[in-house]
Amino acid sequence: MTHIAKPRVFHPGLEKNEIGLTQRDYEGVVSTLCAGCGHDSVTGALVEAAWELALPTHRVAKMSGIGCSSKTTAYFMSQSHGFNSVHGRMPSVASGANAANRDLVYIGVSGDGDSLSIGLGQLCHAMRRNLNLLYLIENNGVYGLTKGQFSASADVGAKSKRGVPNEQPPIDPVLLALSLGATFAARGFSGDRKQLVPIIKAGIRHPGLALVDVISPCVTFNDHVGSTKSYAYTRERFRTAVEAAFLEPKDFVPSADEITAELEPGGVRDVRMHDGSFVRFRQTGDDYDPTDRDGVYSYVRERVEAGEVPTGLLFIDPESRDLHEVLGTVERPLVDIPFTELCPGAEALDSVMESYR
Amino acid sequence: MTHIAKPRVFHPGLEKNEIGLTQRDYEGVVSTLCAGCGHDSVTGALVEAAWELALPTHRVAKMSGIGCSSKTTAYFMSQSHGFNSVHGRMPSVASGANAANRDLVYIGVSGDGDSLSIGLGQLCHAMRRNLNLLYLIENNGVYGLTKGQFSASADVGAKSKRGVPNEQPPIDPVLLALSLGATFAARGFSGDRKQLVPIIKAGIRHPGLALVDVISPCVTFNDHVGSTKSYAYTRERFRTAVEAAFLEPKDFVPSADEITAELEPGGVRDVRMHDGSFVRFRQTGDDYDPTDRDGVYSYVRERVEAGEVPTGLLFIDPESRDLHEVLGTVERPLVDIPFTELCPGAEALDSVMESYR
Amino acid sequence: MATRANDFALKIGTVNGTGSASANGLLMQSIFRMGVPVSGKNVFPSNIQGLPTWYEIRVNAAGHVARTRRFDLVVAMNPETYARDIGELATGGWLLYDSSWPLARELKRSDVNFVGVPFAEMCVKRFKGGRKRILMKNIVCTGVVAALLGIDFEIIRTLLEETFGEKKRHLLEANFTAIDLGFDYAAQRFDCPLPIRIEAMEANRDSVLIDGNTAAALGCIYAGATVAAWYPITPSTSLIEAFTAYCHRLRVDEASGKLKVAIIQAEDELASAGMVVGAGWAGARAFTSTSGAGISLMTEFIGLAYYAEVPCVFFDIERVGPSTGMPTRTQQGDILMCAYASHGDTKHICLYPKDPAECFDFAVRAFDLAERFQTPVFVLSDLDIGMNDWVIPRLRWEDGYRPDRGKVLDAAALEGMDAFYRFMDVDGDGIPYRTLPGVHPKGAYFTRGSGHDKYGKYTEDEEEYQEVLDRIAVKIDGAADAVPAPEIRLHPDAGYGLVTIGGCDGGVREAIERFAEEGVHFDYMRIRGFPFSEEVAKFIEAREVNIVVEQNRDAQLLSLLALEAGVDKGRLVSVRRYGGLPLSASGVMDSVRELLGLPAGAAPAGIAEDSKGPAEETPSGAPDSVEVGA
Amino acid sequence: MATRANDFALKIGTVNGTGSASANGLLMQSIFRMGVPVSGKNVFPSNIQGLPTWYEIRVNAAGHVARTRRFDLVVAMNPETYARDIGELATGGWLLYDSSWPLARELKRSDVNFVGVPFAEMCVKRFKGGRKRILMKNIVCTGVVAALLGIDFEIIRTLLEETFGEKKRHLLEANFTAIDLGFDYAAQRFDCPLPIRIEAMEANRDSVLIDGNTAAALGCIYAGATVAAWYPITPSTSLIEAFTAYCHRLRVDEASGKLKVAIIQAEDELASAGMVVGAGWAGARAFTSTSGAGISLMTEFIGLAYYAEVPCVFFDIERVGPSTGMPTRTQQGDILMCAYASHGDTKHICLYPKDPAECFDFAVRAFDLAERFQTPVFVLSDLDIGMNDWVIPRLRWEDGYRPDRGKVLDAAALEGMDAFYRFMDVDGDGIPYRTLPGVHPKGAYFTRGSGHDKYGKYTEDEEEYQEVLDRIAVKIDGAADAVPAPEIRLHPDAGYGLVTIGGCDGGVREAIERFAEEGVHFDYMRIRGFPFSEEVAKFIEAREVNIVVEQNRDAQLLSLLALEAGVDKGRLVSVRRYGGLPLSASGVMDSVRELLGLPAGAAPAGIAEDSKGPAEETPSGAPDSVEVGA
Ligand SMILES: Cc1ncc(C[n+]2csc(CCOP(=O)(O)OP(=O)(O)O)c2C)c(N)n1
Ligand SMILES: Cc1ncc(C[n+]2csc(CCOP(=O)(O)OP(=O)(O)O)c2C)c(N)n1
Ligand code: SF4
Ligand code: SF4
Ligand SMILES: [Mg+2]
Ligand SMILES: [Mg+2]
Repeated sequence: MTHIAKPRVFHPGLEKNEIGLTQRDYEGVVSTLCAGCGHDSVTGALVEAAWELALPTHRVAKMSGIGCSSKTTAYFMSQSHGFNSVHGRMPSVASGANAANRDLVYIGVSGDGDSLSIGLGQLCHAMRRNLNLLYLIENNGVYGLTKGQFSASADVGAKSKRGVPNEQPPIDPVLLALSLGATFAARGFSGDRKQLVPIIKAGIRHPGLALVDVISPCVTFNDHVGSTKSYAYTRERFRTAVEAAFLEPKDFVPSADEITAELEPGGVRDVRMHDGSFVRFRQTGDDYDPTDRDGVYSYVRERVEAGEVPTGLLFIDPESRDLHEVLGTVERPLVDIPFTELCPGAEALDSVMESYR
Repeated sequence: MTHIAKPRVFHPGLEKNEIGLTQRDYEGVVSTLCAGCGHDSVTGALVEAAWELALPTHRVAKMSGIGCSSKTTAYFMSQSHGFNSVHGRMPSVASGANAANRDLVYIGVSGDGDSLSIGLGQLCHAMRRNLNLLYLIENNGVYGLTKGQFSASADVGAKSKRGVPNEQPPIDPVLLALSLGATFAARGFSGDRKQLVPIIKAGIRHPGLALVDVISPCVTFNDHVGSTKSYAYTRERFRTAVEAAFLEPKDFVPSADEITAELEPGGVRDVRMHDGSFVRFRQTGDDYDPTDRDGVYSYVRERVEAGEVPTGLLFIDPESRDLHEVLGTVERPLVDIPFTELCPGAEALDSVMESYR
Repeated sequence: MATRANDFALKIGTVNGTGSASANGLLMQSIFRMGVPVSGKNVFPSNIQGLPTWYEIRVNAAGHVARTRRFDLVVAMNPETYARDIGELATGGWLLYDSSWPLARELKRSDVNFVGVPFAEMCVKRFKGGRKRILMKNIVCTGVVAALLGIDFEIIRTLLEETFGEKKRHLLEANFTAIDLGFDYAAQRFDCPLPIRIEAMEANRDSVLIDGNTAAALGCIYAGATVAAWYPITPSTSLIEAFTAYCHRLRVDEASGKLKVAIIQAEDELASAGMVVGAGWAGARAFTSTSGAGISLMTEFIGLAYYAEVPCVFFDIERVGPSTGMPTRTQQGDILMCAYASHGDTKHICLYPKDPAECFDFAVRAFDLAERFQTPVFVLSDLDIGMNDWVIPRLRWEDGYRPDRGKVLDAAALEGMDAFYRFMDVDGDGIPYRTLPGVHPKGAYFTRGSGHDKYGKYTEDEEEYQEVLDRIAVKIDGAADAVPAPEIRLHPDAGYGLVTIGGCDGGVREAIERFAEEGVHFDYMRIRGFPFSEEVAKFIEAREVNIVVEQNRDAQLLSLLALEAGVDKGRLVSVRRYGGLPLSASGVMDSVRELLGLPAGAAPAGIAEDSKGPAEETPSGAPDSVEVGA
Repeated sequence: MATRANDFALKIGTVNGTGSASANGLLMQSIFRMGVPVSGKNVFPSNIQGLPTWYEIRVNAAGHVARTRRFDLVVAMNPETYARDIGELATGGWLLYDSSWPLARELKRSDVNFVGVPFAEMCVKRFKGGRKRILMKNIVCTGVVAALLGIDFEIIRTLLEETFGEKKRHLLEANFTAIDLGFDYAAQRFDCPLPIRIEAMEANRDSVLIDGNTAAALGCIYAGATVAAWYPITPSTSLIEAFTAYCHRLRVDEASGKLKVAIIQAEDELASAGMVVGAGWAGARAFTSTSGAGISLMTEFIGLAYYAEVPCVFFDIERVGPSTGMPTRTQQGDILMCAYASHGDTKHICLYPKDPAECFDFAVRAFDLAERFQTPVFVLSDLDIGMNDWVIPRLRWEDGYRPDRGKVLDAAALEGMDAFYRFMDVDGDGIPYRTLPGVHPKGAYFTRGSGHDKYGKYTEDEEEYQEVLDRIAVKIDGAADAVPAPEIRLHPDAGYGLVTIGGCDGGVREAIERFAEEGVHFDYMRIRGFPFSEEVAKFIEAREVNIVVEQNRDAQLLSLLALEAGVDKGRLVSVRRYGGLPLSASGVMDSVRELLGLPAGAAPAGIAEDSKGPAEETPSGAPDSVEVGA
């Protein structure tokens, strides 16, 4: 995480987004991760997605725990506040920040060790709370920063670099999310930015916790033969369950297929998000309903049992209600409410005191 | 948990088990729980099961966390060691004890707050580790000991005593167990000892973590109209997915229906346990395969969605391999290995030192 | 026995979960309404129903609130504890018991008066249904006690009306019946009132009867706290419950009917700590309320907040430790832990309220200090302060108050700067400037618990690292003059200093007064905040002997003073009471006598006390008679 | 410059993840094999690949192992840090750099010698493939250094053969080629060896070169530990890795090929703590290894183990705090936390090893103490001790050793008893008797972290509770004479005491020797265990001025001494170094000089040092020349 400011050479060619920012404006300090680390590609996808969504940089809060993956919040959007907290506890820190200021865009980046080992409890409860947060797990099956021990996402039979096989059943974040009632669950691959970017965009717009499990190989400790989280293995077993495109309200044109209730291959289905944007799902061959929680669960289980890596924006609940709706807090961010509106004043206290006489 | 020794009046009539003990010998100090608390019934079922299995009392270790439910380990088997540890951390304490002495029978009792709120991470990882432990969750949907706040198992829409509805999706320990690869998952009801006792017996004999979720109403804080964990509600929605009987090797007679691959209502299926005992499953109308993880998951989800409380010995993996098999530890309990067999001795150290020259 | 108005103690022994709590409250409040200084201590078990529980009421015209260890009137409603209850009766005192059944011979004591009332019988005759009979028995009893103590009957009736009102008419009726039943029974059979009695005063005209957790909750609301994250744990839970209840009354947005606060019941204490850290970082005034075990679990996060300089407030409502300890007993066992919580070099601002009034006041100050010094602030209350009802001056609010947000740069300020550096000591006070997320691109910085330099950049360089860590030390030391100053009371002829903290105030000050009556005088200092100010050191250095009274085994306050006040440890001697019950003046006096080798003086009339107490600190030879009230 | 054999320091600056580690090890070991006392410090980043990393080697015939702050030879292989590396070169020293590219003008220094070798070019010519070239560059460099320092070339070749052997023949060949390449290049172009050189000695005949974590792991195996639970965290991970590796070699059951140990990688530190508590309760010798943040998370469990009296061992391999701090830097910042970890009144036995030899020894003692006193025991090592290679006397084992299981009742003993009470002080030493589950029905008892009396029954009674808690205090105090006694070295003319702890030993003792050469003498005491024994107090009380040297900001050892040794705090003065690098003698001397107002004396010939160091403790005026070696 050493801070090496990038030379901000002026590129006349660099394209600007609606608010006049170039992708450069969404970048961070130079990465100190290993050359080829999957995490750096995810960082790239985040930069692209944020730029395409034209997010005002200072309205974004980057949250993370501890790990190589968690370090990456320093490698994008230097103009945004970032909080690299403690190991496995990003969900609670993000919950508190979100409770205080619901208007920021929260981007949480974590690792499989950070989220599924030490942080499992917090992840589960954050999903139940459904706070409005993009929750990215850069999943490499190992603890990278501590030199490659198996994490809770290591598959049965997966071999460590020293050749020792893992025998404990893995935790699949997507299945976990589905069984705990999460409202958005997706899986991507650091090697497929084309698929990942729209998922990230939809996740940012989703009014609730958007869990995105990204297979992000650790080239140093878990990219060997025998690994089930290597580039080669993932590419080979990679399967797109359903394709998803993110459409801004303005770009949205109801598709012809829309009427077809039947979702044959190539069939399209648009799911409207609370802010008017849409996610357009396109069938890839499997008859797939991304809003059917149990159907998705069975599908993912089947594919995984078949030794595949099912990916895509796998599940979305269009009815998602976030933390604040459940808490019944005011629309306005709590941090924006002036003190005078928070303090009931002397008179009120006086009447309260009456009940203690 | 105040210790009020029970008057041990001699009852000539009290039946003795194989090792000559009466049920009295399996009892504990007088319960200090509220009159009518479901937990006391579970205690009763435990006493009955332990007596029927003729467990040598001093070979049993009772593990628990903190809560009304966790207190109950004091209310049975006074002649067994008990460890009432800290809130939500029983799984790790039990893991350590089990690692040290694999030959004891480990009975863990916890609550929904203890296991699903603060202790969720430890529960999940203990299931993945599959240590040989009967893990009973006395599930009442609230934190009883701290006066009735909702726990993570409270259902959506369930009303608190003050009438406030819960809006967070609940954690169903059975679904959680299935999705994390647990090898034994069951659900009972403190109000149905007939069903519970065989489940407990099978759970004790199961070579791995046997998760038993017992709906155990809190009469003081969660037994009102509007509660979804009350006696009334549970009785009404109670559904037996499949019946299970536990058979000692000696009592086992292959059933006629055994051949019938098809499991029609009343159909029987025997699952052999590692120690030669059997669990005999009898269909109750649903075509139900207790060894099909995904099938059971879908079944439970369906029934729950339908507003029912599916119960029974829902899932068992006959191939279960416990913690020690995975760790590759010797058969003999580590605590029984004499020091001389543990200490490599001076010579060995000398040769080790050679590699540091 | 000579009448002793408004100066006695009574104790009620019942079974928990039988509704005795409300009956006890009724008694307390009626005495309070009569304008007489009163204090109540609830001694309850860590269980929900069926175990022995006690309620102690002390009436003292002089306003002494400390617990007493002997009682003039004992109401024994729980046969299981008869023996123990009768044992705590002062010579010449009265025992009120349920005479539906004869009292066992061996329980009789010749030096006290037994007053039997057939409560059970009376209730069975008068009420239907087991539950109702159990509940009403307590009210009947209250009626009897009211008669015996000469409590204004109208006040009781009014209180009942206020509680049940029109909506619960039927309940009201039942209660009236029960109260009358008891009152009349006593009025007819005994010559009421007893020598110990209540006589109306005007002492409470400007007071309220309230518990510390409620007062603290109100403080949080008035301080403008908008995020509360918590996990249930006795005895801190009622703080959040009160906060929640009052937010639903005082923090509702008229227009939308929605809440101007976020209260999150977390899955555990690690999460609630993380939430307040996150909320504090985002700019909200955030707090959590817990007890010892919770702080232990929050230890890692506390270190993060300290090093990343995030404002947040932790209420530690102490209970008896270690570990789960005795959840329903009081202690001051977290003093050292809170001062230094977490690994590495850390030191935290702590406030030590003595009663509900200070709970309210310190709650507000805690948020100001947390934001001003950008660090976690601890408010150490305890079960006695937090859960018991105290008579305190009515809480008032100064509408002129504005929160001290500390050095927070707003958009305008940032706009005008070329560059902002988060951890730079611009003003030389060790306090850097802070920005909040979402305010301005120039304010963006990266917060981390890993090594960073004054610019906020990651570093592994020893000097860059030290520069920041040393500044933080300067910053925290600077809080010494900002925390509440010690309360100091001097006596011209004082030979020694008595130093104490928090809820020990009542017992220690009463002891001082009573010693004064024996001609022995003490100067008094009550520590109210940490880091310690100059005054603390001055007081101690000025006296050869400073007796430090506290409620823990290891003399934690004394240790903290020895370490941080820069005073000679030799001047500090320790008195500890840590059995879990609130401190009593006689307990303090026993120990102080022993320490200073003072003669066991006769207790002033009217205070029924004995010298029984924790073995290791009691002059074993002290004859039992000595302190028994005349 | 006069030759200076076996008394100099060199530093190698490279990029991590380039295989430099093995090259550095090769150099270290070859010097060690030449029988010359040597010490190495790995200064690496908290990152896996691509950042600057350094390896410092000190050769010192007299056996001084402390870190030096100036170097006679700097091998600068990382352009990114050239400036800094050159800056640390002592006057008259040598800079070895890669001359494939010209060295920037501004980097030149007139007072040092620049030695350029075109490493990159040479490797490109000789080797194929980027990765290979990068790896081999380090070996070529080692060859050059070997030549410059006159290292026995045969030894290097043997070492390479030992590492690669027949199986990795091809690698061996490559390494041979690379080594020769460098060696010959230097031999031909420079007049080797330089004045600073290695000359064979016999100092290491009975020594080994090993790190503290490995030694501690071996100690655990020899102590008979059978359960280890852990969660990865730098710098503690290698302890468990070594334990695992050696268990697979020394703890395998011949018959079954299975392990006589259970090593569990837990999901986090709360779990690993819970596991060792559970295992200790069940009767195993169990331990966990972690670093500061882990202890913070274990705080609640530590309190349970203390109060429920469960034996267990915690290794805290300290790193720089607070919070995540600097994970790859060393510090002694957890002294206070470990002594008092958890809420309520708690106090823990702590051991403070100074080097790998004591890591081995203390690991064994820790288990004996834990079982004898039935309580958690902490072994506080640190990153420098744990992860760096130290030359220590070969570890030996006394086969007569038998574990001290403490007061454990077996079946026979229980059979003969009428009743067993877990928490009774039978022998008056505060240590109760213990039983293990599964042994005998009579041994059954209920373990709890909630209030209990001496019989093990649940209680909320103040006296029953206190009786147990007070006994535990007696028990722990009793450990003062059982923990390792302080190491004390007296000098007849000593005017002051120097007190220190753990890894500070080397730096402080070297400072003492060097002061002695200036005619200033000190008595030395190194604390090795807590609670403190009588000796500790005696030493301090016997001296007006005791300078306490430690590696943390808040003088934690001094604080613990002031609180627990029963000494007058006025006799203790503090010297702290906490930037994260191992302590250097000159650092200590700077501060001591400043404290005592001693003149800046000329450093004895041969030790290249400067007086640069943490600002706040350095006499700013000290001329740079003063300490530069002649
Ligand atoms: C409380 C605590 N325990 C352990 C560590 C050490 N640690 C740092 S990162 C890490 C694991 C990171 O794994 P993962 O989250 O998968 O991230 P990756 O490096 O693989 O991207 C661990 C165990 C820590 N920093 N804090
Ligand atoms: C660390 C910690 N936090 C909080 C508590 C307070 N506490 C005791 S029991 C309990 C919840 C118990 O709920 P559950 O496990 O459902 O048991 P139940 O009483 O409902 O049977 C809590 C929060 C505690 N003892 N320790
Ligand atoms: S160690 Fe693995 S996860 Fe970490 S930066 Fe390197 S490749 Fe990425
Ligand atoms: S409070 Fe509820 S859970 Fe606890 S004992 Fe009473 S009924 Fe049972
Ligand atoms: Mg990972
Ligand atoms: Mg519960």
